[in-house]
Order: sequence, then C-alpha cells, then structure tokens
Amino acid sequence: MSTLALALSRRWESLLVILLVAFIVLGSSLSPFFLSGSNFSDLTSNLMEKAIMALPLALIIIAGEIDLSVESMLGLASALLGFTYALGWPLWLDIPLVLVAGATGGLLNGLLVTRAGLPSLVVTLGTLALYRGLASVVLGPRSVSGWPQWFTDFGFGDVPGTLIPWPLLVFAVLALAFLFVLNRTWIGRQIYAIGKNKEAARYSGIDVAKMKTFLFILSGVLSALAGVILTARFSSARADNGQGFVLDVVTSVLLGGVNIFGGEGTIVGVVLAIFVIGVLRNGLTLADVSPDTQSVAVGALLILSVAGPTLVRRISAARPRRQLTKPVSNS
Amino acid sequence: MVGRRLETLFPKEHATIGEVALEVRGLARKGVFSDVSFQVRHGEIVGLAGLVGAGRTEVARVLFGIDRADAGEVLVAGKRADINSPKDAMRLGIVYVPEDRHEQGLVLDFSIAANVSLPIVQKLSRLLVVDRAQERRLAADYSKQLQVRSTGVDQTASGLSGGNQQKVVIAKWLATRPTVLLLDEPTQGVDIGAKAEVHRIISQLAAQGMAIVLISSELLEVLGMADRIVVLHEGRVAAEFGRDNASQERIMAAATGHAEA
Amino acid sequence: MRWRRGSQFATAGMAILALVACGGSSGGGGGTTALNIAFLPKAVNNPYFDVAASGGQEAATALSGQFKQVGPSEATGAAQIPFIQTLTQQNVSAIVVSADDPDAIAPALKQAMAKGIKVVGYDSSPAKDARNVFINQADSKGIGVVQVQMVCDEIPGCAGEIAVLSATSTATNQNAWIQAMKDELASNSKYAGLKLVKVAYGNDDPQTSTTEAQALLTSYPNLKGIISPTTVGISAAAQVLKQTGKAGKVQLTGLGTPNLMRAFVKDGTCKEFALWNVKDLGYLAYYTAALLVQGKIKGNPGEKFTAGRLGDYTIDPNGVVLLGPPFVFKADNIDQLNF
Amino acid sequence: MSAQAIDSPSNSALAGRLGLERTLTLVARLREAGILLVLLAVVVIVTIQAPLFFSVSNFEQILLNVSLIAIVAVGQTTVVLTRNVDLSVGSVVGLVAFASGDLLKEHTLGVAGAIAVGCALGLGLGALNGLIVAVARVPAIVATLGTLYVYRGLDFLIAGGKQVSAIDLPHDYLGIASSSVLGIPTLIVAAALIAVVAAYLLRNSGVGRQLYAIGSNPAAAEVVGIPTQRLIFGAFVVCGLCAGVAGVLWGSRFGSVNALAASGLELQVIAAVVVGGVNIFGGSGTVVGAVLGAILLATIENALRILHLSEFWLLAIDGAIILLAVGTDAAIRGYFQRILVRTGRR
Repeated sequence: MSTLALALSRRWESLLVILLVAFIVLGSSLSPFFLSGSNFSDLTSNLMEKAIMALPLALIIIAGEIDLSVESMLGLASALLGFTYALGWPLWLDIPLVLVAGATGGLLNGLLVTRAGLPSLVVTLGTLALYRGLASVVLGPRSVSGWPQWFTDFGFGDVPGTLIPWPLLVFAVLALAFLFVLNRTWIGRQIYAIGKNKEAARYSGIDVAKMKTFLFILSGVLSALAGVILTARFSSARADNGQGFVLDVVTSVLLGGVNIFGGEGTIVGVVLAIFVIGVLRNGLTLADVSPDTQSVAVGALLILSVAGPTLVRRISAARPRRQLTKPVSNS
Repeated sequence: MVGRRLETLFPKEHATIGEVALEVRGLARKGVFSDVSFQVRHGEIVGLAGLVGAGRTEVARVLFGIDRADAGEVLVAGKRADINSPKDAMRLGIVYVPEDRHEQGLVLDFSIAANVSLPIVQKLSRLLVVDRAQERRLAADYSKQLQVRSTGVDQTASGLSGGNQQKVVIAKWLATRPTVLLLDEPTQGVDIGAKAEVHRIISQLAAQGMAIVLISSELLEVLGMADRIVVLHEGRVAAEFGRDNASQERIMAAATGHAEA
Repeated sequence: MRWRRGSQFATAGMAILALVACGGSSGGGGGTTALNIAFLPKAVNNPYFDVAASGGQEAATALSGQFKQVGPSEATGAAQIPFIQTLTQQNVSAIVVSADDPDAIAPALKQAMAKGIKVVGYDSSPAKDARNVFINQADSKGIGVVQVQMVCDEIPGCAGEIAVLSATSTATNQNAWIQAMKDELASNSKYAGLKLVKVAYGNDDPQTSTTEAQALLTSYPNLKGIISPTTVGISAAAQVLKQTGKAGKVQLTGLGTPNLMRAFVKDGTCKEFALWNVKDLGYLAYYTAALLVQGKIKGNPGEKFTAGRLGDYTIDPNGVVLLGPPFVFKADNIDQLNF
Repeated sequence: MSAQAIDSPSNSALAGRLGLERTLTLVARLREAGILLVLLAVVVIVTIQAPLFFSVSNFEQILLNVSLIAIVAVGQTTVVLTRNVDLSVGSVVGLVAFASGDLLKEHTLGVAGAIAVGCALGLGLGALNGLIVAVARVPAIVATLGTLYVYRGLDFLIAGGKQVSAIDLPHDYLGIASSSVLGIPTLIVAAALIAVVAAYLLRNSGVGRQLYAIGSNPAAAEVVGIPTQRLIFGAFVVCGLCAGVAGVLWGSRFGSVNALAASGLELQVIAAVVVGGVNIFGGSGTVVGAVLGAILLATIENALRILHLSEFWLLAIDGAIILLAVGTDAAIRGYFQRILVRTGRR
C-alpha cells in the first residue's frame, strides 16, 4: 500500500474514532440508560450478524466488485436451518449443510460475475431477489422454533460471568483473521492489486477470476453463518430474517473508508464503522425513535461516506497544483 | 541523429547464440492472425516488425496465455507447451512486458517493491505472510542492476518517470527468472536518455543468454537491436531477414505487403 | 509499521470490550412501583392496536400512571425483540405485549421478568412461561364458533366454498381462531355444506391483504364466503369485493372495527361481523399490569380483582383473564359504538 | 523519428460504436418480439391448464395490477438507459402515496391539489437523487440505496404509525381507480398514455437520442459535447416524477395506505425493465419493451395464482428473470462486439 493511501486511511480511521465517541456522548445525553454495561452488551449482540457479513463484503468491494445478496443469503440460510431442523435432523448436521448452501450461493454469484462477465451489481441484485424468494419457498410464512437450549443461549446469552455476547467472540476471531489476511498476506496484496488495476493484476499472472469467485464464496458462507447466529438469537427460523440488513452492512463498509471503486480500505476502518452505526442506532432506539426512521440517518451516512471523499478529491484537484517536491517528468 | 552509424545508436553486445528457447509453428487465431511460425534462440533478439494492427501484440498475448490460439503449437526448449493462462506462461519461463505501462504494466498506487514482487508474491511468503525484508532486498537489487532512479523501493510507482517505470516493469519480470522475454514497444513514450538505457538492458540480457522477442514499430530500433527480423503483414508472416540482409526499405516493403519474390 | 496502525484498532476494540465487561448489571433493580407501563403491539401502524392503546391511556390517567406505545412497523415476529430489550434497558415497570411469534420473544421477555419487570399478554399471548398474565379478549372457541355461525347465516342455504383471509401465519390468536373454526365445521352437522378451501395470509398489511383477497376471488370463482378474523383483512376484502362488483355474491364476515366497516355494513358488502370492545381490552390490560406492579395481585390462578369501570375479573387456571363474550355488529347497532 | 501511424483508439471505437448502435436497436426490436412470443406462450399454456384464465375480466385484472408498475418502469427505463439505476422508486411511491393520502384525509387539499402536490414531491425526490449522482458524483447504486432508506424513513416519520383508510379518502379520489374511460379502467389508460408519450420522446427527441448515446459510450458522448451530467440529472427527475404519479394513484387503487406502501416495488420494476430488453449496460432498450416486461411478469404472477401454485415463487422468479435477461443481454452484446472487432481488425 502506498504511503499516501496509508496516511489517508489512518486519517479516516481517526475520524471514525471521533465519530464513535461523539455518538456515545449523543446516546448518553438522549437517554440515562445508554451508558450501562448491559446496554452495550445488547447493542453489540444486535450488531454481530451485520458485522460478520461486513468483513467479506469489504474484501469484495476492495477487489472492485459488490455483493447486495448478503441479507437474502442470511434469510435463505435461516429458512434452510429451520426446514432441516423441523425434519428432525440434528443441528451438528444442519449447520454445516447450511454453510455449504451459503458457499453454493456465493459460487453462483462468483461464476456469473467472472465467467459470464456480468456486472456484480446486477447479478447480486438478481440473487438478492432469488435467494429471498427461495427462502420463502423453502419455509413459506412458517416460523420454526423449539431450538435446543444451548443453541438459543449461544445466540442470546453472554459468556458466563461477563457481559460479552458469544457471537462477539466469533466476530472478534473473524475480524482478526481478516485483518491479518488483508494486511500481511499475499492474498491481501493480490486483492488490493485487483482492486487498483484489474488489467495489471491479470498481466502479472494473478488469477483474477479465481480470487473473485473465492471472495464471493466467502461472502456466501459468512452470510449463512450470520443466518445461523440470527436464528439462534431470535430462537426462530423465518424466511424474512435479515430483511433491510443490506443498508447497514454496505454503509459500515463504505463508512469504514473502503473506496466504492475498489483498491482502498482497511478492516480496522470497517470494524470502527460497524460500532459507529451500532451506537447510533442504539442511542436513537433508547430515545424511542423507530428503526425505520433511524434509517434516515444511516442512509444519509452512506451517501456522505462516498460523497465526502469524492468532493474532497475534486476540491483539492480544483485548487492550483502546488509544485511537488520532485519534478515529475512524465514525458 | 542523421548519419550516425547504427552501432553507436544501439549498443549491441556480442551474444553467443544458443539452443532454440521458443519455437512457434503455424500459430493462428481466427480472424486475427494465422500461420505464424518463428524461432527464438537463447541469447538471440528476434524483432517482430510490421504496421500497427498487423497482429503482433495479439501473437504475444497468445504466447503469454492472455488469449488462446485456435491452431498451431508452441514449443519451449523443444517440448510442446500448453499455455492457457499467464500463470502457465510464467511457469514455462515466458514473460511479457506489455505495450501500455500504466494500464497493464504497473499498479501505480503500489510501491516499487510491491510492483516488483507482484508476480511472485506467493513464492515470497511463508505461512501466507509476505516476507517484506526479502521483497525489499529483491527490489533493491534489480533497481540497482537496471539503474532505476527513485527515492527508494518504497516510493510509489506513480511518482517515477516514464523510463524508470518501464525499468520497474522489466525488473518485475526479471525477478521471475524467465528464459523468454516478450517486449511490446518497450521504448514507446520514453525520453531519449532512458531509451538508450533500456536498449543497453535488453542487449545485456541477451548477452546473458535470455531469448528475447522485441515487438517495435520503430524500424531503426528493430534494425539496431535484432539478430533476426520477422515481418508481419495483416496477420501473416510476410518475410524474415537476418541482421545483415535487412534494410528499412525491405522491411517496409514486406510490412506493406509488397514483398519481392 | 503495520502493527502500529493495528494498535489503533486494539485501543478502540478494548474501549468497547472494557465497557461491556466491567459494566456489570448497573442497570439497577427491577421496575420500581411507579406505573411506567409500555404497550408493545404486533405492529404500530394498525388501527386495531391504536384503539386498544386509547383504552390503555384511559386506564393510565385513571391510575395516574405513565403510558407509551412502541413497536415495529411490520408484523414480523422477530422484529419485537429489540424493542423488548430496549424497554428492559429503560427499566419500565411493566410490558403489555401482543405476540406475533410467541417463541421468538420468549427469551427476551424472560430476561425482562428476571429484572422484576411485569409482563402482561394481550390480544395474542406470548409463550406461557414468558408472561405473568394473559388478557384474552374472548375465548378462542367462542370467536371461532361465532364467525362460522355468521358466515352460515349470510350464505343462502349455508353451503359452498369459503376461505379465510388471516393476518400472519405465526400469530397465536389467529391460529387458535382458525383451528376453532375448523373444529366447528367438522363437528357441527349444521355446517356440513360449508367447505374451507384456503387460508390466505395478508400479514396485516393493506396492500398484501388486497392482493390476497383478489387472488381468492380469481382462484376460486365459485367462492361463497370469506371470513377475515383481522380488522386489516376484513376492510381490504370489503374494498376488493366492492371494486370487483362481487359484493353480495360473495359474503364477508370476520372481526372488524365499527368505524372501518360502517360504510360496508350500510351498503350490504358485509352484513354482519363480530368483535369485542377493543378499547376495554386495552383498559383491562393496563389495569391488570398496574395491579401486578403494585403487588396487589401476583397473577396466580384463581385470584380475583376489580379492574376499575369494568368490574370484577378472576384469573383462570392457566393465568388467563377473559374480557367477555364477542359482540356482533349489524346495520342496526353499528352506529352505537365509535372506535 | 519514429514512423508510427496515427491511429488513436477512440476513432475506431466510435465507428465501431455507431455500428454497434444500429445493431443494438435491432436487438431491442428482437427483444420486444421475443417477449410477445413468451407472453403468448404463457397465455396459451395456462389457458389449457385453467380455461378461466382466458377471460376479459382476468386480463383486465392483470393490466390493472400492471398499470402502476408500468408507470414506474417508464421512469426507471430513462435512468437505466444512461447506465445508472434508481433503487429508491419503491420508497418514493410509498412516501408520495402516504403524503397525498394524508392531505386528502385532513381535507387540506382537494383531489386535484393532492395529485399536483404528489407529483411535485415525486419530482423533488427524483431531483435529490439526480443531485447526489450527477453533482456529488456518488455512484447511482450507492446513492439510491441510501435514498431508498432515507425516503422510507421519512415516510415512517410523517406517518408516525397512522394509517389512511378507505373511509378517510374522498369518494371521487377512490373513483379514479374504479372508473373507466370508454370501458377501459382509467389506470390502464393513464399508464398507456405515459408509456406512449415517453416512448415517442425517447425515440424522436434530441434529448432522447442523447440519453442513448450517454448510456452506450459515456466518454464518446462527452467528447461529442453532450451535457452528460445534466441529462443524467434529468433522467432521475423524470424517474422521480413517474414514481410520484404512481404514488398518487396508489391510494386510489388500494383504498388504504400505510407507511409500508410499495416497499420492495423496486425489485419488481427493475425485473420488468431488464426483462423488457432495456440493456443494463446502458445505451439500448425501449419504454415499450419495459412495459411489455411488466405485463409478462404480471401475467406469470396471475398464472401462478390461477394454477394454485404457491405465490412464494414470485420473488424467486423475479430474481431468476433478472439473471436470465442480463445473461442474454451480455451474450448478445458480446456476440455483436466480437463480429465488429473482427471486421475492423485492430
């Protein structure tokens, strides 16, 4: 990563830390019950499914593509889990099956984008409808409940003796793994190369199609995992689980500093942005603002997180170019 | 430039011509080029001349695995090779310095070190982690060897001059230790000084035994650098000349389809 | 160089975890005796629940307690969970909830009860062990029987295909009434001629209910009657019958509010429908919650109590309080009630 | 120095493009014929299975369901032509539907006034989309994903849980949906009118042709001096206006409106537009195609109901159709491009 991009992302991340603190202050001023351990525990547990889906989506957008179908894959996974569990199959069989279904959905997205060469925007818009439709075909209006105690405790409960929700542990491990892969490994280096210049990556021997397909599969699997966790938390499998999540997931990636055109972005930024949105929504909820009205704020955040940098870039471009220290003779 | 003897313009070192490194027999791609055959030996520079649109870049893209041939075969060191992707080509020792440096050659936002290591970044990693020290050492060695002028291997490629950028692209492929080097308009859009340095590098590589295919629309460059010249006209081999019996007129005649007998 | 920036993540991450870990349950003891009671209906934009809320407000002013209503915009079961969590955080003294998915909200309600918050079910009961008392507007059997009886009176010869346009498939009250209707149709020979062909779900959303009602008419051309045991469904069905000119040919009955159905009863699209006094339901639910909060009743079976203007009530063996018999609205009595 | 022939890539690309242009409109014609064929096939198959499908009243029911989606599809087509997409149409229809319904309920405005305010509101919301995309240069997918939730959130804010029921609405407003002109329901006539006017303008007016040029090759359009950003802004305004018109008629059609009206409509509209041959890569496709696409989807939905198949398949079919239509688009486009590249060999 070039030094310029690093400086830019570090400045963006410190902006997010300030925003996080600001929203915590806003939250505590809106309601006396905000600053409490149990509230932060609830806030975090409501956030984990979206957070888990934001990680692979960050890699996909850095690689220059997008995946809008994540919330529908979550719904389909929840419906399949309910369907198989209602058949009496044990959970240790249902959960892997559901993750495989997630991988298959991701593979379909990947092949349509890399082999058929279709734009990922339209493909994943199609699968957003397709997977949600399949979920309602699998489970219809039914909801499956009666889950084993350990399963619902995992979804809804905290690690004994603390206020840390179990799903937070899952997310923390995944976040550290993604941070490691993106920053330190050749996979991360290739993802940045593909995002910054797809042609140069291809001409450097990188199998762009295989890498992108892998990322879509990863997104499918983790969306399915999020579906399992949400089913546990709600202790009820439904075809309409996860509806409307795509806004928060895409916003946390773009607010996190990932460039919509690919090539730039860090996991640290995305994780910070996830909690910024989580704290904002929780503060507004405690002030009895309905979730849908909250989406006005989150929707605005999404637009600003993309409009902001482009406007800054255009303003700085418009200013007369100061003489750079080293004359660049690009003859 | 007028009247100066060819040798002073193009520093052509003496290279011992070795075995056939790459042989192309009857290569064809529907509607683009057909029945293209030529050989490149170790230490030899084969110039591919012809007008723009003659299909020279398309041949190189097939040899490097970007496109697939419809007919013909490619032999590397005498053995038949099946090249379906750039990765296959690299494994066979064939590398390609593309015509468009910015679009296909470099990731401008990456540092020199990151660009040089890109094709072999997987090999430079242990347990997935990229060995940054080895990466920087590699980049530093090749920068010194090719005399890349920069503030250091951490400088972003976008800050380099055209000539230095081209050297980084060459360094990037030398790092893979290739046997066959395909060069597509290597000195296009490069200042005079850098052009000479690139030519010096090319002839040094040939001297060290590299088999080189030089695609160039500059007749003087082809005449000055190449040991043998293959001329393409509308996707077909129009003529082939040795270094001594080639001339601007003969090449232009072949390139425009008026070859004598 | 890389790890220095990583440390920034560590500091922010630690800040969150530290707050979460050491916070402990500083939320303080359960609800105090002050009457801070919140209503949580299946969905807020539903006129039926607005009327119940007005009853709750009336009881609140009578007992000088606080009343507020929060809830999701769409009647999907799981959507109520964040609201229950928030009310628990806000330390309300009691939650009066109509469950759209009784099992989904059970864990959250138990967590609230663990903190001393009283939970009263109304209209549609949460899981039995996730509430102190359930206020049932009318016993399910009674509602099922009266609706079958009404559709039979309306259809000439009391024979032919009938269909049900319900709310959501998971609502306990809807399923209980539909089951009661099926049992009544099977057991009572009087209804041998009636055949229930389809149960459609309008999700208590006007638009879905309209398209589902249309679908019933097109898919079953010789349908004789529609029973819609939900205020949103019955008014949507009435609108469709009028628009397609099938009013009078296809009978309509179910549960509806007088204000919504007045025009349709007057023009004969829907001869009669049943309901209960929704306002009283809200009043009784608030009153019972208040008594629980003040400790005047424990919610044990057999306990007797007076609920202000509504008089005396007893809690039956499985913790349910019955509001009263269903009330049948016809053209002649529809003007008396205004809600 | 170098005997390099001047052959800048854009000249040959532009020539190739115009050739491609004629072929793509040919493709659009083929696509429209294609949809009619599929439509005919569906009608025939379903009629065999369930004869009562083939009745004037049922067809009228289908067209009635289609009318509002078709109006929004007309607006969406103008946006997709410029290689953009507007995901917020569902929320615009919902917000306008509730706003105009509420105005009528509180008797602040007569029917004509409410309709005017509704259309103006739609136009304004479309203009805001246009500003974000054309001025702030935010990609349309992100901008309209954001405004989808912003407008829906505003809908909930002003609705505040309230609902506008049939009895609150004036009789002649409700009459619009149930009235008919020369025997044809007014909604269908309105939709047909809007489609015809839009089709005419897009094909024959200068602006219309420029929209096609922007979509097929934005760089070339800029070079030729077409005010791209201003036209893209205009396309979003038209899209907002169409959604506004549909929003105003929504209350009349469904009798009651709450804050959830028309949520999810955007997927149905995009499916109709894409299956109607409007190329997602921009630059080709017609309003007529989009309307035919909407009719095809509505016919399939109606057929599902008649055949008692569970209507849960609907959303899955919408998704599958988007993938199928875009796939065939790409295949056709790739095929023609290969021919053109091959003849004008580089």
